[in-house]
Amino acid sequence: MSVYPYIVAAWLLGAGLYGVMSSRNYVHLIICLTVMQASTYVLLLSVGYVSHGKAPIFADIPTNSTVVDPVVQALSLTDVVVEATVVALLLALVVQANKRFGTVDPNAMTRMRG
Amino acid sequence: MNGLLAVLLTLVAGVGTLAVAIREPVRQTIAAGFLSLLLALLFFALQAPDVALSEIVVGSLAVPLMLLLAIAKIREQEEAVNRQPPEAQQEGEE
Amino acid sequence: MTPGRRVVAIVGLALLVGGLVWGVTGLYGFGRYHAAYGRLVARAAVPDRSATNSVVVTAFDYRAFDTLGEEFILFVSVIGVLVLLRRLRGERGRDEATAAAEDRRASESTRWIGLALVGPLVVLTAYIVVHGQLTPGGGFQGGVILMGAIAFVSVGGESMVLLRLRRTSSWVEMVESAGAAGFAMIGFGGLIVTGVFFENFISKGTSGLLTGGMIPLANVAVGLEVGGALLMVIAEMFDQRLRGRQS
Amino acid sequence: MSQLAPLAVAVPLLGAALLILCQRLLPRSAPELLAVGIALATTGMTTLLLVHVGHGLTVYWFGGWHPRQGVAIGIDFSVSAIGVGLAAFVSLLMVLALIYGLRHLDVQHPYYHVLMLTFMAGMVGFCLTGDLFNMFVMFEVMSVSAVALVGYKIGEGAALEGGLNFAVINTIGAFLFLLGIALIYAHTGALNLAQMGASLRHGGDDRVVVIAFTLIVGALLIKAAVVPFHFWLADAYAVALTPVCLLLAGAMSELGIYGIGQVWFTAFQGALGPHADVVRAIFVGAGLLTALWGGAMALTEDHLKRLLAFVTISFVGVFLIGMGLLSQAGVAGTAVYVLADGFGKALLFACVGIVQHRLGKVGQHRLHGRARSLAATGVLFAAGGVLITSMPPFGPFLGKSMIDDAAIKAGYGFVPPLVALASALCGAAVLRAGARVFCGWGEVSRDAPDLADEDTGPETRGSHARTPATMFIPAVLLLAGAVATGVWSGLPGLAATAAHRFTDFTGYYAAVFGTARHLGSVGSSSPEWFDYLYGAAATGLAIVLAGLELWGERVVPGWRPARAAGAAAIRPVRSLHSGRVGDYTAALALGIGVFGALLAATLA
Repeated sequence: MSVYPYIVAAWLLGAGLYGVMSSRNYVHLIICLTVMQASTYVLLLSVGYVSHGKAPIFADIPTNSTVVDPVVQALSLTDVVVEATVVALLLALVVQANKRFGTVDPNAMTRMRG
Repeated sequence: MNGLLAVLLTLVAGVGTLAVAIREPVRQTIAAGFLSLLLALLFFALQAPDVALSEIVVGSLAVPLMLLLAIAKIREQEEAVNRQPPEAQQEGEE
Repeated sequence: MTPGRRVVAIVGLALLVGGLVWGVTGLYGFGRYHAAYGRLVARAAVPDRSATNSVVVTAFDYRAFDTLGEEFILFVSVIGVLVLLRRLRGERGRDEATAAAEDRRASESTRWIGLALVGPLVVLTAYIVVHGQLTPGGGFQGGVILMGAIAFVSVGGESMVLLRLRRTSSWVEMVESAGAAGFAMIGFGGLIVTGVFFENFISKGTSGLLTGGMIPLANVAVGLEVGGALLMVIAEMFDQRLRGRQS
Repeated sequence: MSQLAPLAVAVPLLGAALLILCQRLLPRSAPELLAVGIALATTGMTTLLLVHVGHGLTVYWFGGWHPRQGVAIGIDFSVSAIGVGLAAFVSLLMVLALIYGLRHLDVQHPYYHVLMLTFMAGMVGFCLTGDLFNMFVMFEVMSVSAVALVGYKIGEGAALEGGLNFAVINTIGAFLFLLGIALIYAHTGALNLAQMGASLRHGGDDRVVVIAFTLIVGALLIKAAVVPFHFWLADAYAVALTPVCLLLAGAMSELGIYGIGQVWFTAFQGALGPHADVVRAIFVGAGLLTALWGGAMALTEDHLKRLLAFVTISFVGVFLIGMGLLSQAGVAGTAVYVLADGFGKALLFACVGIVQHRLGKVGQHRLHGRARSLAATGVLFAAGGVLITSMPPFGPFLGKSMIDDAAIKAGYGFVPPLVALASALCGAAVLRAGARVFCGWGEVSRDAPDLADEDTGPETRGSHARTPATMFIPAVLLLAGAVATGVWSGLPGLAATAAHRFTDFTGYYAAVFGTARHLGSVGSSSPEWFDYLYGAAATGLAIVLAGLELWGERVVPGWRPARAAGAAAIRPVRSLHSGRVGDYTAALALGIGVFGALLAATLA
């Protein structure tokens, strides 16, 4: 039970990856990527968790209290920004591809093959 | 690990799977927004309020907004395509 | 998918996820965290910077250079979206008459509701941004909320605000790039004043709003950058939606 | 002097933001001139740093956050000669690419230049940083810029597809990188590479370490485009603007290889050192597969840019062999080879860009004999083709012979002939293409054109009647660079010393955590007689193969069925390049999974 959060992270990665592999719609594929990204948040924050720890914000708690890891939280903040940028860029490409090909099916976009 | 965390983690895994399993873009966007909300709750429970706030605003606000606008655009395009034959449509064989 | 490809997909997925599960089960149990780096940072933030939010101190001071990179990831992605959605020759733009008609369609009441919401949201944003070093929040969250405020007003008031915004997008672009440049300038400020890039060169204070030295300044820069960036992306997407309509 | 380290990244970033901020105030031609100026300044800064670093290691702590009690609290740049040398090479290529791109379409507004500057800043930062998470951030700055640059020609369907495949696969790579960082941070409590390495030295070979290594190296292998993670590269490099191709092919793939060396020698060497044999075998095996796969694909490719993309993949395989030998000699050879070969590949792309500028096409069958008037470009192209076969005594030969010697020393005697074969395949593909396009020799290519050529138009504005100097001179300079790396006799010794520093963890740790230690210079071996033999054989084989391809059917009885059999054998491999992102993702998962399983098996 003590590794349950890590398993959830692995599960989210697998689910998202499965979605990307089998996707027939680029919008769906992008959402699958955000599910994979959720896996990175869950893993980062759960490895930094301390049982009965408080948030590492010392506005209301004494400075010697047990707190969870602030570093992984700072890393996760960067990760959230990456999520927004990935979605924005991919959507821009998909909207253009749809204009061009009249479809958002990745399997129909195979001008380069072989 | 306490019960609240276990429940939230299970919910996140479940809704995450759902967001992959749903194939209809608009409903999927709603599922993804809901996933972000659950993630934010999980982050609060994991004592990460900063990340939780960011996740709420990005995951349930900015990203769904972008997705919905793009979906609307794609739908319009598809309607236009259905009305007139497209100039460069690719075949999706196999 | 052909059967062969499906086998590759399933075997690959099983190996990757299986390997990950095998790996994480070797990790310490949940809640037994003991990283030296994180502990040091959590202990040092308050004495070092008189600021109480050690996450923000980590992001904007100890690891400010990461955040510089992060701001530029966002900045570049906006430039990328502008490049990828740019109008090619021959693609018809939306004329002013249609735009005016769209504007008029926005009903008076939704407009007022929108405006009524903007005020409090801007105040909330400002609060979140400037208290970043003390309580949860900061430039990043504040910036997104500001974006959300403007975007939701526009959803309520049909396309009104976003269209205005699109027409004045060079302003948003300037705000956004000013945020990115500003954050980099804070790094240069450290270099010029103390001789070390990103050295916190402003008085750290003792308590209250003006603590953390450069951190509140950095929060404002990030707020401008993030709010401007997301607004640009949404406005650009919105513009795309309108562009197709009359063709 | 060490102040230059942060400036080499911060100046291009600030410049990029200011170009947007002041776009209304600047005259129209200002962005391109400013961009060239900033790239030149970065080249100058990194070169000065390279000279300053010498045999040592310059460490720069951002914000003045020096470590406390052996724990790194801030982010450091740990500038080694290998890293900053690569950074200097990247920024030099950027200068040439920006000059080369002055005539390209649609690049008059500042966005293109902003993207190029941030692209360069990301690459330079990646080369200099000593912090694992900062490596990830720089990796993303570089990827996000590159995605926008690859998809830049939004009017062409293939560019959008290439951009999408690139973006999806590299985003998955980024997630794997991040998961690896989370695991290794949990295990070692550090993000600083030196601190991580010290912790792992005592920590042993836990399975967490194995999986973290798999994920991080897997992400870098995706970036480097090693088989089976290479599919996106062929799609992306074939469609990018030519000046962007110069950088992608000349530098970006190599950064993935550099990253693998960096994380191995600083962080993971201590823990996984006892299993180095297994790691080495995996890298050498994957490298050989990549080298031969890329060569075979190049030989059956019609589209010139895609052909060069496969050549790039083939050489990434050789780089991986060199770095994957995990030895000082291997790193030294790889450094020289990356430098020389980077010039060579950029030169080839530059020549194709000139052909595209003049004739508006990039398919061999369409260009057959049409470039006869471009004699000077043809000579440059042929020179590039000969260079990449590693003909003695030029730069690529020097690098390859160093890698070969290192491989033989490590007990991989079968590597040199196979690498020579791969170089011959690539060289033959390039020479054959050159003969067809510039001389009209042989018959019109019958390889199925697999990238629809109809929407590949000219990328440049202005008159297409002559080759502008801004395109031709960079190409000449690239050739000069490739030749010079071979002629400069001091280079192998410098590379050997730099590689000694790069592979020495004790010295690295000491430099990062206070006490700098002076490392003496190391001698390097000069090429042996058999190296000349391999080099000459590869060049000869390339010329023979190209000749057979052009005239074999008429001259050599039995060539036609032999070639048909070869084409049939390669067809299943070609069909794997389906253009479908789902297939690519499946191959990616399988590749990472097998890599992890092989590593894990050695622990059990």
